[in-house]
Amino acid sequence: MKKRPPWVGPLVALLLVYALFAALTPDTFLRSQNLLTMARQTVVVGICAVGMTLVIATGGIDLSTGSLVAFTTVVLAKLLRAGVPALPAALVAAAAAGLVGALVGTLVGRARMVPFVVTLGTMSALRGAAKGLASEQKIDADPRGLDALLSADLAAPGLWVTAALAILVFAVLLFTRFGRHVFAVGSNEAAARLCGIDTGRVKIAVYTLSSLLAGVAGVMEFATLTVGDPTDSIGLELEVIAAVVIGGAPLSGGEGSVAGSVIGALLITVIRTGGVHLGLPSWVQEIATGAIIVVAVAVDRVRRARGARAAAG
Amino acid sequence: MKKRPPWVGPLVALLLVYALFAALTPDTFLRSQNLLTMARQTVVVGICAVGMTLVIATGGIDLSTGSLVAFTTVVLAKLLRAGVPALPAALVAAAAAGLVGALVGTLVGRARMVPFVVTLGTMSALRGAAKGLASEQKIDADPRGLDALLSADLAAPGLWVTAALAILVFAVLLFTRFGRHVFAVGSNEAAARLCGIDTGRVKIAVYTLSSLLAGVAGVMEFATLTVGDPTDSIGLELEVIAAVVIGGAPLSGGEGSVAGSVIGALLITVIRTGGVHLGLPSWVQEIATGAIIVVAVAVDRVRRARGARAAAG
Amino acid sequence: MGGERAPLLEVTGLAKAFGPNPVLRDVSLRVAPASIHALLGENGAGKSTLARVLLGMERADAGAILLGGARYAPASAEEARRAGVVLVPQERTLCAHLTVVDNVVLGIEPLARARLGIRDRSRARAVARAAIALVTADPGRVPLDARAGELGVADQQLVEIARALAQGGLREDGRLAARLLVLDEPTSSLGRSDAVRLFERVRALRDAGLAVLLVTHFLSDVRAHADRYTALRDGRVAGEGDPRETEPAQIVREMLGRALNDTRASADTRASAETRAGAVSEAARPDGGEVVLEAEGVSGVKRPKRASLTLRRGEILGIAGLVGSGRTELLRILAGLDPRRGGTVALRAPRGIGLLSEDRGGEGLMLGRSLAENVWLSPRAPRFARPRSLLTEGARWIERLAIRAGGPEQRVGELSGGNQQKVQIARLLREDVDVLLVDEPTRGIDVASKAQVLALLRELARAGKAIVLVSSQLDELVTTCDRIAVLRRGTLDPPRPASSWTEASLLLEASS
Amino acid sequence: ACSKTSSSATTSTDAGLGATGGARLRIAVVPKGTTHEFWKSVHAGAVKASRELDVDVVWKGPLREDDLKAQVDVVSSFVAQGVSGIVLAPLDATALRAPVRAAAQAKIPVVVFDSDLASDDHVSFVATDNEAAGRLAGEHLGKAIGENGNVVVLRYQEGSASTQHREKGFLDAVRAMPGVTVASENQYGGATTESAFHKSESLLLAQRAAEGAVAGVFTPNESTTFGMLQALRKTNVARKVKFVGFDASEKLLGALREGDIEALVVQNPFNMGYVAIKTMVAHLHGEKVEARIDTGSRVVTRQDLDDPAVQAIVRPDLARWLGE
Ligand SMILES: Nc1ncnc2c1ncn2[C@@H]1O[C@H](COP(=O)(O)OP(=O)(O)OP(=O)(O)O)[C@@H](O)[C@H]1O
Ligand SMILES: Nc1ncnc2c1ncn2[C@@H]1O[C@H](COP(=O)(O)OP(=O)(O)OP(=O)(O)O)[C@@H](O)[C@H]1O
Ligand SMILES: [Mg+2]
Ligand SMILES: [Mg+2]
Repeated sequence: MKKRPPWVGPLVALLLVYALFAALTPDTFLRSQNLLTMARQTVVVGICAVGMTLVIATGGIDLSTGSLVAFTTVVLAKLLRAGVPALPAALVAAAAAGLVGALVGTLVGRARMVPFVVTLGTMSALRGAAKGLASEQKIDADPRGLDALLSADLAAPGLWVTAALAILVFAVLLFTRFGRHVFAVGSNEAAARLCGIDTGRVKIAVYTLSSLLAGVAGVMEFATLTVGDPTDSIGLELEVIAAVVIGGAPLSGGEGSVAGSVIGALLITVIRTGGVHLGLPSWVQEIATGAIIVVAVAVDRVRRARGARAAAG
Repeated sequence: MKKRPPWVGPLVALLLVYALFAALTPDTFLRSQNLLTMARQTVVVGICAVGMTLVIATGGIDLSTGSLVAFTTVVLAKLLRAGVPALPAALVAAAAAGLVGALVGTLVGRARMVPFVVTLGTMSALRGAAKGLASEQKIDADPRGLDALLSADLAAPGLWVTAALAILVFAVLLFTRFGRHVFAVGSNEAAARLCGIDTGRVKIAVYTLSSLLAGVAGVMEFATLTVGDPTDSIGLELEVIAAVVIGGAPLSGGEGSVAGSVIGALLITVIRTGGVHLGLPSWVQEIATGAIIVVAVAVDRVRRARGARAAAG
Repeated sequence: MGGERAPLLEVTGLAKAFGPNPVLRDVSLRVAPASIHALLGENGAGKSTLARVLLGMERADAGAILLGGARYAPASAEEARRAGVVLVPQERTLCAHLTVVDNVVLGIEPLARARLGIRDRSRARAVARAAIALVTADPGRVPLDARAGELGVADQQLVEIARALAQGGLREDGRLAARLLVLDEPTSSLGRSDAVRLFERVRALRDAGLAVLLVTHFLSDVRAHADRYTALRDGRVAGEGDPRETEPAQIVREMLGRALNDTRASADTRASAETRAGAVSEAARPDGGEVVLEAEGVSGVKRPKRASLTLRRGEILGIAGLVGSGRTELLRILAGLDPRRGGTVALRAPRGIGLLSEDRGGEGLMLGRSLAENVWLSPRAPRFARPRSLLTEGARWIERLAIRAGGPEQRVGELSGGNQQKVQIARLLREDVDVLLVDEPTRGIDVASKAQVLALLRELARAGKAIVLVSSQLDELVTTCDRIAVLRRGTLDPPRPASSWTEASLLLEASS
Repeated sequence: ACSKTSSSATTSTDAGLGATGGARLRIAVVPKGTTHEFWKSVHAGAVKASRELDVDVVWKGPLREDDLKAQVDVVSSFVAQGVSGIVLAPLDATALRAPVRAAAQAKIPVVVFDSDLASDDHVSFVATDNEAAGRLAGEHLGKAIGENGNVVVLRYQEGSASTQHREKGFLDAVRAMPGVTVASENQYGGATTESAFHKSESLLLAQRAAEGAVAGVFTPNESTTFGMLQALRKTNVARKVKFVGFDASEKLLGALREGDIEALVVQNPFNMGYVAIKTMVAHLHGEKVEARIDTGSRVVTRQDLDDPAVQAIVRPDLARWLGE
């Protein structure tokens, strides 16, 4: 009984929505420039969604993503202003984010606290820390070439880094023991523990990894903004979680696919960009976005249910 | 095997935090005026948290609360401008919110869609609808006495409405068959269905009720601001969910108490107000808020774990 | 006698398939009123599926059902209940967060003020107490105000049966308003005395006019209590008759399509003198294998109170005890899963220790993941795992344990109860640990598989593993173990050779 | 081929519909937000200019007034679409640099308005001098409280440059008065009215405004002003505390008339929108434009509220231009 991968549904939705906008505004929407722009606009949500896939696969959730991205841009800007060269500064900033993730993971994995609460607290605390660190201002810093990360062409290294990270995590989930353990923890934590898996360690690793990815996303965000902005990315976490859920992962854990999450992130970007190209008022776009999210997932549900029955028949 | 109610932990946390701020700024924090202000500031989150308790008890989640509140303020302002008297206008506005809830409930309960996705879509769509309805502006309307709902004294009807609603829902959960079914659905939906419970109907009722409560909260919000503001209450849902989770309800469903949620809402207000009274910079307040949320829940966890062991021994 | 009367339930030509796999092909069945009708068959034969169709939880693809002569095609459990059909499902379905009382009266809550929907708590309590009193000799054992999730598996099973009785319209005089009670392996996790009590009740209900469809793997129970049986094989009816007039070997042949070649495997049909002798002679292997596990004065949070044991390579140590005596908790402490209050545990096993859980849905398996993944799951697995190799491994175990599954990719949650149990066993075997703690390993598996699993355990012991076996099937302990110790209210007596025990003496010792 | 669904009010193309590329100019205006009255006026001014000059104006801002990333995305999308020119009110002085540079590289000129951009790539900067406006507020409040007593500032939001300039101008002005003490200046009202209201309420209590410990209050934008106004009323200290706010909306003007607000500093957003489009079109027609154009600000009190010059600023005829 070969199963269709979970990301097929979202992919179909993505293609349909894309085709819709392409048909409505062919002269602007189909430009290669627009494709590139959409790709660049998906980078931050996409990278975060890859990390969030891990978290949600363990049955957790991370509400601190937006704050973490903002925090990273501030740390990075501070480092650049202090004269640290671009690459080490970016690495240190991402590592700082990873460190926060390790702390969150320890609270979730060892102290067995609820991820929602821990990351809700972290969300607020990190936002405050970012503002404090930035003296409540945007921090202007010479990007020292980091802005080329997301240059406006296909050679933009940021795009390739994103793709590489997604493929890496995809492979880790699919081909390594750790990947199996991630799903095991989310599917039935008691069973995982019974099998001798150190579920706490798995969670620490997952939150560290996903925060590290949020850190990388923060570097990308800085590459776009070229300032460290403590008020950046408010609400980003919901968008990221939406991407993962649209990509087919249930919040109850035990499932999820990197491919699906990336497709979910792309779908959100396409809807948003398409709205701009159509010249729809913002409020119409918001209504459309909401409707499309619900319909996309509903269609996927129906399709899957029918698939199960058809496969059954 | 009598168990301590789940809201004892949050209550202790609330009292501790309250005592802390009272000790630090006795001359302003302890005034009755401040108590009243804090009570008024808790009204909106509190009413929403009462409804969210139902939703979370069924294992669901509602991300549309903030948008729904904003939507209600807009509808109410429009009605008032159209010359509808205060009471009918308020009732119709709340009922409109309830109607949205019935729709959400139908998608969740009948079409068996994931609450996170449905309400995420609703959140966006309702925000757009509110903006469209309000022509992307704040709608100024003569409150026609609605502003007295949250007047600055103990007689403020809004406070008593809130208390009455909380007690009502508390009683419904505790004493009625419907209340049992809510917890049964959240605890084990298959079991509930096996026992002949129409789980879909329970969910429809729960989302309708909670959205109706969000509608009432929207009326209160209008009473405070006296404008219909489509950009109002962004992110309110997270605060509401936080209140419920701090109040002892796990997001996995099957548990939750109205008392705990209200205490959770109060805790958030106290932390926030206390920070201002201390004159802490905003960013320090945010860090403190995050830390206190984590610590409050952590302490409760440790206490409960110890309690469980003691009860077992 | 039963066959002559108009049947209460008449199933004709029922078919049901999941995906490409037909589960029920052409099932016809008549259940007479006021009778106990046993439904038998191998794991995965389709028994539970049939039960679920009767309850409206699955829709049949073809066929017709008549209940009391009228067409019957329920769309939900609620509809079935209104027609007078109730079910005790095979897998546990309780609301873990609700109290025992709330679980028993779920969906039929007595109301004090009907119009306001306000519950009548004292009446609910009375209903629950009465229902539980019907199913256990020791009703005090199940605290009415405890949350269902805190109960042991056996007590949960009792609550579930009580719930079905209550929902079937239990009346003051102990009679049921329901017409058909479907019991899917009700005794698989019950101790002997509870099972006896349950069957007493079921017979009384039968005599009061209720029809009972009983799914079970215990042929002895079928012979002792059932009026008729139907054997399913591969979704078809393979035989039926009066169990008292049919040879057990004949029934087994109908179920399996072949004879059971290993006689010891009919452990269930009460160990005969010869098989006992066989087991003992097998156990008479060179004694004094190296000690791998030594526990001294172990106590847990609640149970056990005091347990000491020494386990050597090459032996199977049986632990007998009544339900609630703390056997499961002892195993969990030995495995390091539960906190130890006192005592010492010394493990000298380079390859470690593994536990087979009695609660396969709760903590034994990842129901949402594939069979292959479940079998493969281990911290000692190789660091890299190609999906292909996982599947090969899964396929190997499907063959080795004759697991009935669509393939290694199938979700474990879609397997029949007995096949899930086999997946759990496969996982433990694959891990290849030195010390195996097995808790109720034969729960819910069919006669042939039971024989196979017990034979496997003996084989493993011969190969140098050390095994602790907990089972509520005393005959299993007597035929399989080398030594048996009895756990009584949390205190473990020193073990004695299995040859010095009989089922009767074990039962006497455990309940003394 | 372009089946444009031109819909109502605020967004989308104004003036002649269905222009597909070609000769007609299509100018994108990107405000910081869309809901505040302020941006409505800017929009109206822009529409007025577009009608006079016969060009299309596409109006689109980020969904929230503090969403920097969204604004960057909007600008990038316009660049990708290839509009004739972009008129932008950057949410940040540096963050919008990259998209503006991308626009310049794509030969799309950019006029910056309202808040400055640290860049050489834009054609002109059309705005109020915020620091001067803040000073105006400070001087007026100082006079109103007799240059004596405690003053409270509720800031708008961390990292918002234009309001920070106003706050700075205000603080510079009042700190120069020896009798005035700044009692609190480290609290932020946040992006929405209700967060500003809650903050204001607590702040007034904490500073004991009810006992007369606060002489004056300043808020640097519309949402904080409105939130503070409601809080002053609710705590019964309106009028007792002299309150100088910023920006104008119907509610604020009403409160000014009633006396709950001492004075409002208003910019001329209508003019800003008008001048910005004019400047852009002039540039597109190859004319030379000024690098910095001030659109002015002034203090409005109850006395000069009915002055036609003031009315033209605070109540531009939105209906006429936005078709509401
Ligand atoms: N939801 C499902 N999807 C796919 N296959 C299923 C599903 N439910 C049951 N099956 C398959 O149907 C077959 C019959 O299952 P069923 O549970 O009826 O067996 P059973 O006779 O009760 O066995 P056991 O004695 O082990 O309980 C099994 O092979 C099982 O894998
Ligand atoms: N989490 C818990 N909280 C409270 N009581 C518990 C809990 N787990 C088990 N118990 C109780 O502890 C006692 C011992 O349970 P245990 O499961 O070890 O018994 P057992 O001998 O293995 O019997 P069983 O056949 O039920 O498995 C039982 O009375 C059970 O109800
Ligand atoms: Mg079965
Ligand atoms: Mg047990």
